[in-house]
Amino acid sequence: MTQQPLLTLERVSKSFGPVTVVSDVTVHVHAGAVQVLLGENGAGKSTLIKMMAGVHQPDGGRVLVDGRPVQLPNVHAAEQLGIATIHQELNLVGSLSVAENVMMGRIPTRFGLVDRRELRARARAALDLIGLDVDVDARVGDLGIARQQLVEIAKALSVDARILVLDEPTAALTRRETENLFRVVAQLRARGVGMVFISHHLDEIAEIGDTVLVLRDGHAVAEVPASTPEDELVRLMVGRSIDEQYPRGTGPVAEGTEVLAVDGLSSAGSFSDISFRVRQGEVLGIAGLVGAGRTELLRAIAGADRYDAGTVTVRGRRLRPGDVGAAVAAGVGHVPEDRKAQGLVLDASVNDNLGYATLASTARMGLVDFAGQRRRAEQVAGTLRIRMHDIDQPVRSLSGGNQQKAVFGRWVIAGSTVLLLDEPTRGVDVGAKVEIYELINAITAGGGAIVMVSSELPEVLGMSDRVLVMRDGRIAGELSAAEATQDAVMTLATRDVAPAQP
Amino acid sequence: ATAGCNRESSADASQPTVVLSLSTLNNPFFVELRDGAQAEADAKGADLQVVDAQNDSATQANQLQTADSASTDAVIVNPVDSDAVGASVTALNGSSIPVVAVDRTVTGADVASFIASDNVAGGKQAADALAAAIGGQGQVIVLQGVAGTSASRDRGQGFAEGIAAYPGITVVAQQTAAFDRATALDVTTNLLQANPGVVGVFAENDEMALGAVQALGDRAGTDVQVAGFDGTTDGIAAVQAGTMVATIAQQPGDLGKLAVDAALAAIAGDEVEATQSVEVVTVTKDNVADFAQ
Amino acid sequence: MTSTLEQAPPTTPDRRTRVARFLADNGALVGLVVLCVALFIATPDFLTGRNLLNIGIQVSTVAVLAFGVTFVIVAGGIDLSVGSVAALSSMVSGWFFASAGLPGWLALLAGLLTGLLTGVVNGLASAYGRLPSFIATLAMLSVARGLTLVISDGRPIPTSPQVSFLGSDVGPVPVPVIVLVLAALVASFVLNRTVVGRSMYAVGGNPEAARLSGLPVQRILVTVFALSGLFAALAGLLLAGRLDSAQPQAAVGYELDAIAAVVIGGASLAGGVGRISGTVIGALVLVVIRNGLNLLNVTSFWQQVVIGLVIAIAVGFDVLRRRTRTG
Amino acid sequence: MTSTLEQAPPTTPDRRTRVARFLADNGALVGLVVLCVALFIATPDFLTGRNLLNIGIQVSTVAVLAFGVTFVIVAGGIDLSVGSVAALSSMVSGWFFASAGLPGWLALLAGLLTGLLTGVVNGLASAYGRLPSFIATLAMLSVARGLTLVISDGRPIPTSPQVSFLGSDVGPVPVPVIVLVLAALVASFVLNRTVVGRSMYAVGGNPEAARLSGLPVQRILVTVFALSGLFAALAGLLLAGRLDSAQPQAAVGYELDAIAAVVIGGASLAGGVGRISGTVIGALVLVVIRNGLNLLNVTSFWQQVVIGLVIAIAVGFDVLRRRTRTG
Ligand SMILES: Nc1ncnc2c1ncn2[C@@H]1O[C@H](COP(=O)(O)OP(=O)(O)OP(=O)(O)O)[C@@H](O)[C@H]1O
Ligand SMILES: Nc1ncnc2c1ncn2[C@@H]1O[C@H](COP(=O)(O)OP(=O)(O)OP(=O)(O)O)[C@@H](O)[C@H]1O
Ligand SMILES: O[C@@H]1[C@H](O)[C@H](O)CO[C@H]1O
Ligand SMILES: [Mg+2]
Ligand SMILES: [Mg+2]
Repeated sequence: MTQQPLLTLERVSKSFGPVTVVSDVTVHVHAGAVQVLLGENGAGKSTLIKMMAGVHQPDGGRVLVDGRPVQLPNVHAAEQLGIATIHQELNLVGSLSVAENVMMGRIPTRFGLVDRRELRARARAALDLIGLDVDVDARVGDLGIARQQLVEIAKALSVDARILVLDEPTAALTRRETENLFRVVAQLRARGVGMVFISHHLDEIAEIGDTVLVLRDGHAVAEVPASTPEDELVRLMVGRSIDEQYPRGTGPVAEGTEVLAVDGLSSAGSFSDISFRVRQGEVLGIAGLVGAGRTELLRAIAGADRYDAGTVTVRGRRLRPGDVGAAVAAGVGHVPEDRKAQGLVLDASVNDNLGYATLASTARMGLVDFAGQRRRAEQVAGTLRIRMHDIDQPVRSLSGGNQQKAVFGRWVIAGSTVLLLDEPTRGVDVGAKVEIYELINAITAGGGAIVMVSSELPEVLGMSDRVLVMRDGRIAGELSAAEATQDAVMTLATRDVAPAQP
Repeated sequence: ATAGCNRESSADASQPTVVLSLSTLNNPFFVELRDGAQAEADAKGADLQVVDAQNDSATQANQLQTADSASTDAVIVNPVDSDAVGASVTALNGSSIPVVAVDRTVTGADVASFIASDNVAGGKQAADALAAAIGGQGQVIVLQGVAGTSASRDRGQGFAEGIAAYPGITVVAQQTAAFDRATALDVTTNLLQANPGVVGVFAENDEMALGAVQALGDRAGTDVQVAGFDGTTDGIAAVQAGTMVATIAQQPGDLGKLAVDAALAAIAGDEVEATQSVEVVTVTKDNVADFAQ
Repeated sequence: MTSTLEQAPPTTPDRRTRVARFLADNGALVGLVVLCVALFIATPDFLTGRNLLNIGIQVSTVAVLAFGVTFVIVAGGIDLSVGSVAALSSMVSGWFFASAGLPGWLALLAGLLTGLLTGVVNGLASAYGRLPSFIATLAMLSVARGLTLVISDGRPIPTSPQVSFLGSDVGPVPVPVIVLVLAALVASFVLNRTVVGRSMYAVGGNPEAARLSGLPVQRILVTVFALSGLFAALAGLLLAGRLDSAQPQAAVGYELDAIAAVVIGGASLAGGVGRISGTVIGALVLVVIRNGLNLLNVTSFWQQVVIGLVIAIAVGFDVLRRRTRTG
Repeated sequence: MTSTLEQAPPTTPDRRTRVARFLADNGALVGLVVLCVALFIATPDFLTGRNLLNIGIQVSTVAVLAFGVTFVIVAGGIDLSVGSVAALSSMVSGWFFASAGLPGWLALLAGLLTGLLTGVVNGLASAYGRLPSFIATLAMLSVARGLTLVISDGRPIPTSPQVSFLGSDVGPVPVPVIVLVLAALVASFVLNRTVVGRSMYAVGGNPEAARLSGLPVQRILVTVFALSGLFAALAGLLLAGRLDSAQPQAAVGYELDAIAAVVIGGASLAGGVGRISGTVIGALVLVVIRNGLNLLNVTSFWQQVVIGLVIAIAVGFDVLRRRTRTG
């Protein structure tokens, strides 16, 4: 790669107030190549790409396009130079249609008016590219987060970009959608598009990356080929090696008592006739394709949504449908799939966010236990290695992975013994994932029970004692830890069974 | 004025400062009252400071309180509400600042003089004028002022008492139009749907009467007679044009002028009449020429 | 405001007919229909052609004001200044005609320009000055009213024949009704068919996403407030036309009516949601109640009680309908 | 309202002193101080002990009203009914004393209960009835005013000695000022120290996240509106005490002042942000301008223009300060 890079960030730095988050980093993006950025949560990856996208302006250093220094004062300026970005957080307008979201900022017009036919056609084409089959007139707010992520991807792909920046696009996707995306990436590479790719799934790096820039604490620590072994990448990234990615040790207590019982749970349009039991010490994984109804099921159990039929019982006590408070009181903790919309109060502090589930239970005579809260929050932030400079900083200013850890931490503080985890490690780096898995182990060792929905199949397989596979809102099958292999799960997940709804 | 702190007034020391606190200026009636007061103050070499309570008793209390702490020699008050203003005037009494009430009285405190027209009497006069115009027969509607204001209460009461003397007349509807022309237009239009046989309208001020005239269109002054209250410029013009049959003319300019005179006399320590009533005149086609400018 | 709580639960829009969709999008319609049927039963005077035209006239001012406010609310802001701007615009128009001697149609134009200008100022203050729109337009509410009083010295000013025409009839049809219909078509066209209109939904629904998609958020906001000012001016001229004069206290407090019409019509103060058809219905709800209560001669004290209850019930129908539909 | 756009950029609060933090959290304070200094230079009457006490009295009603509204706005809602509820509460209290012959202190209690009750109704309608709080409280604005007129038959009612005491002085200190200070302490305590107070921030910041964390969102909302009603009642009684009578038209339009005080004080109508100290400053800004303009004898028409400009500038200081600080 001796040719001139399409885009260079040359020795850029960025600080927020007194905190320097990127310091003296140089990145090159070459035509027809995928530059991977790797680093722990909060290492500065997103900050770096936001300087390419015109969201942030570097405090020091330069941005070069085709070798010429450029200013990117806003997103529009970056777009003009052919830079398209898929940001880590979803940026969609729930009240607008899929088509309008895909084409936002580039709505086709005729005689100055919105050309709806063209709008739909172009959106359709972009969706087809990544194989998303939804009505282009549907409201984006009605889609699940995985489909929203695909809409977000289609949005960037529909730009005829020379440089495409992808910040954790696969975090919310299952293997199938990821493969679709990689197919498109390969096509774009062949057409000479330069790409930047961020992911915490190390296996994906070798699959589509060319070179990897490793960041640690805002500094570039190494630039290595994407073929570098995963162990080595991990070592570069976290400064130590990780012995075991999935440290699930002992299984459930053999005759452990039943902690959670779900019987005949149905909710029209989402899932139907779901029954299962989870025992003390057990991790039950739920696998399935996007749209299989896993999220809805978990929400119903947690009391977040009402359901039409069936019962949820925790330690022999039936939970009132649609009552989160009752579920929390029974020891249930729920990590929702969309941390931004459902998990966090973004403008509140990390401390506050960690404490919401325990606000009332730790209070004395209705007064908040501030000292205790801070103590608990600092402790769990330490355990989960939440990277921040102040526990009172707004959670909005944390990196994506660290925000995810904050949602998880809330239930750790609450001492929940039945954890309903919906994509619990989305966007979390490999090191911190292990911390979360260790916590899962600790909870089960203490007699708790876990239900884990994850689109990351290795995680489901590596951490579950038993796997339920859902398809079209029904349980398509159950696999023991021994039976559960990638193939077995995929077979069940895609086998044609009668759909839940006519 | 008992503030005791500093007494250097910004104005010329020889020029007495009089605060005029009006219930509102969003109404031509009070604008004319202010103009009368201003002209008189200018003529007599007084510094007149006009404040507008925007029809809110509490705002008026605030403003009177502020006047009390400033370099004020006398206060003319046009109460938003006669009862509500009492406490503030008591405080002014305590500071020995003379107070003159204009248009509406002050209850529960001392005033050097009260200058007003009698709203209850005016209401009765309106009833007589309207009854005469419709020959003592038929259905009438009443447009009420802002609910809860003393002007609305008193005129309504006077009109009710007056109209009771005409057994041939029935009041078929009473609705508030908030002393406002646009509201009166809509309310009258609506009332006419329910009461097509109406032959007379009494509006508790001219603004509403003009709204009613607008609603009636051609029927104003022919099929339906409208009587108003205030004698504002527009009201007088409507009487002249025949669209309104009568307006009970207060003479707001005179009210303002007399109030300033009374305030200046009180400052000078002269004798002031405790109550001075300004003529309330029924203006009809017959005498409108005397009022038109 | 409590965005998620107060927003419509997501609808499932597949294969619904147009009629069903219209109904779903215009929740308060059911409330309006119930209200009308009740009034029809209660009084024969309600459903007469004449009275319906009256309602059309009476709704025109608040509806036109509310169209402008719809843009602002869709874009996630609020405009408290529309009542004052309406008054100021008609007063400026009146002044140019009566005192400056401008030809009537130029005076009318001056009125519209006044509204546009105040709107642009609101927009600049909130988009570039970063004032919350509540504050920027509250300030304008006060400033515009003050200027109206200063210009008029607190007295009504007669209007030009062109403005008075806005209050007259063409054959059997009142001009305000014609203006209302045209304004609704234009507003709805802007909101649905133009790029800037669609962008308003994006800016209100998710300003961050709008910005990251490269939409010129600030320019859109200025446009939004400018449109609001323009519609406010039109409403003010309509009102002046009906009264044959520009009143210094015209349209005091109308901002609350206008915002209420938009919200009753299904828009969310959190932004991103709202339609002109809904706003028309919202304005009708407000006007029909008042008309009906006048017809029924409910005493003025009780009227206020009833108006409040009817507003709550009308919107309640919408909430109920949505809840049963989505389970 | 355009949440992200109109919100403060996140602050970086490390190792700032308490004073600096207070300043940062109370942006409009700079505006207020500038305003006071300007008035001090412009007129000797401004900075007299007597006038400062007057300002204290004058600010009491709107500040106490605004405390209640602060809860609602922090929790992401809005309360338009506070002015009417203040009037209704004082009227009910007056009626129980004058017409029903209840002992004065019981009548006072009845007034407070009235406010609490109307607040609970607002809360139920918005939390369980799912009405947008704008609509629920707009309906209450109308209903409460109507009931006030019905009860009073449009006439003022004299108040009990206990209520009149609220308008008197204790030694040199006016009772409204004492009540104001106590109310501020209580409100601030509730908002900062209690579970329900802290929960309000969560509910306003992200109701869905609050709900999924197990917070009883609906009960919190009812509490929020109940508190707003209670503070409105207190404000109404203060007002009645100052006027020695319950007025049927008391506090008309005060809702806008109260909301403005809260927003000038730095709260966001999008919810999740706001503090009592900010609200006090916001209320002071409003009252000090009016007081100052009266002292300066600015003509009443121009006053409105100036008031609008000063509000915009006071909040503008805050915006400017935040922008320069975060670069
Ligand atoms: N607006 C901001 N204010 C203060 N700190 C910020 C802000 N934005 C980012 N940071 C901090 O900058 C650091 C880098 O964040 P960044 O989002 O770039 O991390 P990342 O490498 O993308 O992490 P992740 O893998 O979790 O997405 C984090 O510690 C974060 O808290
Ligand atoms: N093609 C489709 N179009 C519309 N709705 C669909 C489609 N496929 C599935 N659904 C519905 O979507 C819902 C699934 O919700 P959701 O997407 O949250 O499930 P999930 O298994 O958790 O997947 P995700 O990975 O997206 O969270 C079900 O109600 C299902 O009926
Ligand atoms: O006397 C005045 C005028 O009639 C005005 O129209 C309303 O308020 C009254 O007090
Ligand atoms: Mg990131
Ligand atoms: Mg899911």
